[in-house]
Amino acid sequence: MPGGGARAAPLRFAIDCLAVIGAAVPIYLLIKQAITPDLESFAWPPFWLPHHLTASNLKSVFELAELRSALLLSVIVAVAAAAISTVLGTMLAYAMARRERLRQTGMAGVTIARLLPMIAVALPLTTVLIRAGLYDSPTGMGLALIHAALAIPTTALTTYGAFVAIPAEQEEAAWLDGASPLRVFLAIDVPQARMAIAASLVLSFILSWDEFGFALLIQVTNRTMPPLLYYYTVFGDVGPASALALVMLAPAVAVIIALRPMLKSGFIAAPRH
Amino acid sequence: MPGGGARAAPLRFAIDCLAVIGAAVPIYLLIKQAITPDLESFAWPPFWLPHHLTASNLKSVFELAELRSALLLSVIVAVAAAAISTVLGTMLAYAMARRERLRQTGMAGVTIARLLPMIAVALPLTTVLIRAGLYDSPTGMGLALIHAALAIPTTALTTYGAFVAIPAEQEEAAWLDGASPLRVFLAIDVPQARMAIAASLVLSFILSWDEFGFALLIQVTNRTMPPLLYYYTVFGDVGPASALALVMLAPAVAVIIALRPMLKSGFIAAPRH
Amino acid sequence: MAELEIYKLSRRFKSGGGVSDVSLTIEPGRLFVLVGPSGCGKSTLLRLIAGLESPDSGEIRFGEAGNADRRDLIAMVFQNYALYPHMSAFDNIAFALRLRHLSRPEIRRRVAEAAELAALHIDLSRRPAELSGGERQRVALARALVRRPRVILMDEPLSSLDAPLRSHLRIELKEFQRRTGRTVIYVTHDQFEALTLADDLAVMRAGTVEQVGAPDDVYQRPANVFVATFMGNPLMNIVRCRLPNASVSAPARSSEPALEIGGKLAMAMPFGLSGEVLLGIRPEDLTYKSSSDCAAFEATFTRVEFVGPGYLAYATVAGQELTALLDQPIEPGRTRWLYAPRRALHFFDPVSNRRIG
Amino acid sequence: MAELEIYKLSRRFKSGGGVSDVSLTIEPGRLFVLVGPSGCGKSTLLRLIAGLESPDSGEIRFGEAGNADRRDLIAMVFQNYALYPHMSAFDNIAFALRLRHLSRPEIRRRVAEAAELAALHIDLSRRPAELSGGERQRVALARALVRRPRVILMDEPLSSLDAPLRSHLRIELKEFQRRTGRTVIYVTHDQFEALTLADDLAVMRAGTVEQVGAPDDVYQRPANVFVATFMGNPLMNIVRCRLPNASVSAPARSSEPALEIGGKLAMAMPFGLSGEVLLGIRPEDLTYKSSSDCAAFEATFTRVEFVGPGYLAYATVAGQELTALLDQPIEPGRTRWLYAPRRALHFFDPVSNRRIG
Repeated sequence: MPGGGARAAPLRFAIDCLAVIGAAVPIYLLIKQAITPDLESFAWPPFWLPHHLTASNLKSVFELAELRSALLLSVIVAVAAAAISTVLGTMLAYAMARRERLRQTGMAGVTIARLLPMIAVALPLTTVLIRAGLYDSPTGMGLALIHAALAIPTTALTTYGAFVAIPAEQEEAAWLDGASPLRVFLAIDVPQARMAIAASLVLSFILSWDEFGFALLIQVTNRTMPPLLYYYTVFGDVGPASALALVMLAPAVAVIIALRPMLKSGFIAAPRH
Repeated sequence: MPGGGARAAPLRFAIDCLAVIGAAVPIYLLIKQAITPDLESFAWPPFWLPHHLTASNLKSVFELAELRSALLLSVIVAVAAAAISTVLGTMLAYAMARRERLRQTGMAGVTIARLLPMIAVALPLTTVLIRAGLYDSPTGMGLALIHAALAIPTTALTTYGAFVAIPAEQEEAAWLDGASPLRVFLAIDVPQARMAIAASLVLSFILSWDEFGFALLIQVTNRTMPPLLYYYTVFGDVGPASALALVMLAPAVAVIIALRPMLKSGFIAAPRH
Repeated sequence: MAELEIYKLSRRFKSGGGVSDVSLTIEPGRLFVLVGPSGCGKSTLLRLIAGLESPDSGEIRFGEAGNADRRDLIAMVFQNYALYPHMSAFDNIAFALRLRHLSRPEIRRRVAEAAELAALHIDLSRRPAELSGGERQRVALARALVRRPRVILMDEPLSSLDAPLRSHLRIELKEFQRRTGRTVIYVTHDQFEALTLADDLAVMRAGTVEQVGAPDDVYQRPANVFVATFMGNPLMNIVRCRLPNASVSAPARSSEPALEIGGKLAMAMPFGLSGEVLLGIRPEDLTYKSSSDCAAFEATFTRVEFVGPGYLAYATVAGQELTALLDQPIEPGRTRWLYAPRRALHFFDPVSNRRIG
Repeated sequence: MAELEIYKLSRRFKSGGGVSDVSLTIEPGRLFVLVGPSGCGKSTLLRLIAGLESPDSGEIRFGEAGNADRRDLIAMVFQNYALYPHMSAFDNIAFALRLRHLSRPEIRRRVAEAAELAALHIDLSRRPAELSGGERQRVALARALVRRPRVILMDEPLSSLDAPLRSHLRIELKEFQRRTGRTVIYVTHDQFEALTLADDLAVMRAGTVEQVGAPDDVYQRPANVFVATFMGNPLMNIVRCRLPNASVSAPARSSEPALEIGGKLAMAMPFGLSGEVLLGIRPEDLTYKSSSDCAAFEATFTRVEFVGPGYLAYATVAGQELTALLDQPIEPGRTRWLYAPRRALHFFDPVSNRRIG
């Protein structure tokens, strides 16, 4: 819009700043808290620059046996949840993209799943898990299954757009070339949806990695990282908690750095073709 | 794909069943647990039909003063979070839809926000809230602000597609008709994006209503519904906890019933034009 | 023996459309064009032939090939070509051969052969997105050819291209068909494309075939009013008129009225017809010049457009509209006589809309 | 006084495109068409006139209106019309009036007046999605008219419609312009639309204006090779040939070679030119018939297409390609003489590509 360029500039700048601050401040504070003694964190007025440095927080956290087992369990749960939800979500998305009737049912299911408060559903699911012997499992498989179920709407919606964007004619051409329906799916559809499938793996991994409510309810003794972090926080150990939080940020930061060129397209958050 | 119809049928049926069971079973169990004595809930083998009925769970929950204040606080927090995040998210989405450079920055920000584990960011945010005097606020405004910030990526992505779908020519036509840029936004863009704006209100309300981790950390004495439900669950009061969970499901069920005709389009979960 | 016989084929959709009771015979080595407006069922018919749809009733018989797998007999070139975008041109062409587990050297040999026939002289390691529109068409042709099908089906392969490329690739397609000698069944909604490409063409409407024939035959002797107005641009004029009861066999002067349109039409050439008829005349067949054997119309002009090679003049003849493509301009409002030679007059029954005489 | 004077206007984009140093004068009450291939800058020029873009340099002067707000002088009809889909037809038209705080009865009166002028006779409470393509165009025209602008800009309003509707609405647009007497500046890439619609037209290429004139003038006397081949379909033939040094003033027989294309062209009509030239001939100007004042070409035919009203024949003349639109078919491989009358020959300078003679 003419004139809009000049008028929008301050707004644009403000939002830019907001975004940068929103992302950078928490991480900065985390790092600061992780490397300064506890007292400094709660000083008022706050010190925006760390006055005293300490490595004790990081050191004490990494020496904890609890951390090592929680980290391992979190990784196992998140990898399993990502794999299961991506496989099922991809299949659901493909079926939704190719069958009108199923698309409507699927979309209704996904919508309902996004609208239902998970914390309210947690209770009966916990009961079911107790019955199935998956409650507080040392391998975390109960939690992994729940996380996988939670992530299916995300993985389905993430890959759905990619399958919709593949013209039916390509599948027909492959069928006429002599391919079976399974071969068509594997040779024509999956390779073209690979970016969306990768995005859904990343998103469902982070979703499980970050999930707190079910982890707290289900993994009561065999803890994953989020409950561990919660306990440290509640006990007021800000320094070690910050160090733990930094460990939790690591995979997200790794993904962000690895996918830097793709961030601007927004493809990971909202794949569209 | 020819032949695909017959082959896909069992898969399709299986997925249909999975969706129905996934949504219906937890709700059924909740209702059952809410109206039966505690002992029955943990019986093995489980009773799939309630043997004894009781109204005591529901009655005891509604008589609790704690419930009334938690419910009120949850509603206040969720409404405030939905309003704030929808207004800011809509503005961000509009700016992203109309300015190429901002779209890239915005998408990168939204992607990073979706990838960062919130539980790890919780810690520094809590420190900031303590300093700002919004920790454990009786009006829940600290929590509302955090929920609003959490929901902005969702509200921005939900409305972004609607703004992108409005051709720039309509805005140019309105400008040539004599409208100011603000008038163009309010008279041309907002009315056309109203469904997406409504969807983003619903989604951000539910997101706040359901959010557990920050609520637990921040509202330690002035509790909202999710922490209250957590405590009941952890203390093993399955009956009252189920009754509470049913109350928490109410707004979601109300939205689902109200928007029944729109569920199949998947518009609320993933608005696309 | 015919390449393909379609016998009483029907396929109806709940949403409307489809084909009803279509019978056609397609001879080997011909470029057979199915043409009609959108929704006429031409694409459904093609998809039925391909086996991408199943008929409700009726049969498709492949002549000599008998009962081999349909997918070994035919290949298809899609609108937008439907190339596999994640594969190189070579892999696109070789896809069908790999599914058949041919040896590597054999695959290389047959891909090279197909590329040669499709006049595809590019680096085959490039992907579709890196190719021009013409190169994509040639990859699609090579992919269709590589399995050595008896029949190649083409579904509006040119419709999404811009005009100059379309005209260039149309010529290339025709030459490809001549060179390979394959039977080609080609679907289009564009009457000009149909006329210029076809050896034989079938004009379809609302699921049925209205006329089958050579292009000049269909254009010069349309079987009914629909075909007459669908084929040709600008549209053929259709005017309602009354023939006198008595018919004279000798040619008469154009001033003698022997055929009336509200009393304003003068017709030089009597004819074995009488009563009310629909008269069709193409705009380009109307001129200012009379000849010995022609019809004459007293036309009042309402509007004239310069169209480059001539002037498109809109006129009324006894309250009915008439368009003429003239080589000289005329002032709107003037009245002049227009003439059309005998061979340019088409008569149709006003009830059945079928051609008569 | 001119409605609009454009003086040395430039606007360049980083991505390429735009306009360079364009000067034009547009007279009041005329339908002025800007035509050119995509990317030629015609839309940029229109948007500059509308004020939707700002020029790098140069000026646009509105004649009598002087220095009023640009948005009060002009209105625009967009491609796809850009109607507000959430408003009724009435609200679409009334939007500009409401912004100006007119009274309700005044708004009703002016909307009714604009609807009348746009021949919009529908229930105005309906929304754009409930209207046909033609009705939408009329709503867009009424919306443009209701502010009583001096100039209406139209950006390819017909380009996204199918052929029959396009031809119908083209005629309606022309009548609308005549009826309202407004100055209209119309952008199109379609040479046929430009020829049939324009009072005056400007042919653009690569950001500059190649020729301005009346449609028949531009078509019959193209200023350069680009205009010659852009206007007209099928394309004008351009062949390189050599004129003899001596020119004879008397007409000669067609068998006397007076103009050579590799020794195969015979030219009957001497001419004040010599040396190497580019000769342009439209396919429809080539015939089998010779006349007293014509050029002759010995053509070997390679391919013939039936195109309905005639046969499009591709031939070679001394190694150069020639296309002719003939009324009789010919066998490929045969050699025949083709003739073109003097008035159908266009000569261009081989270096500058400009028209000569």
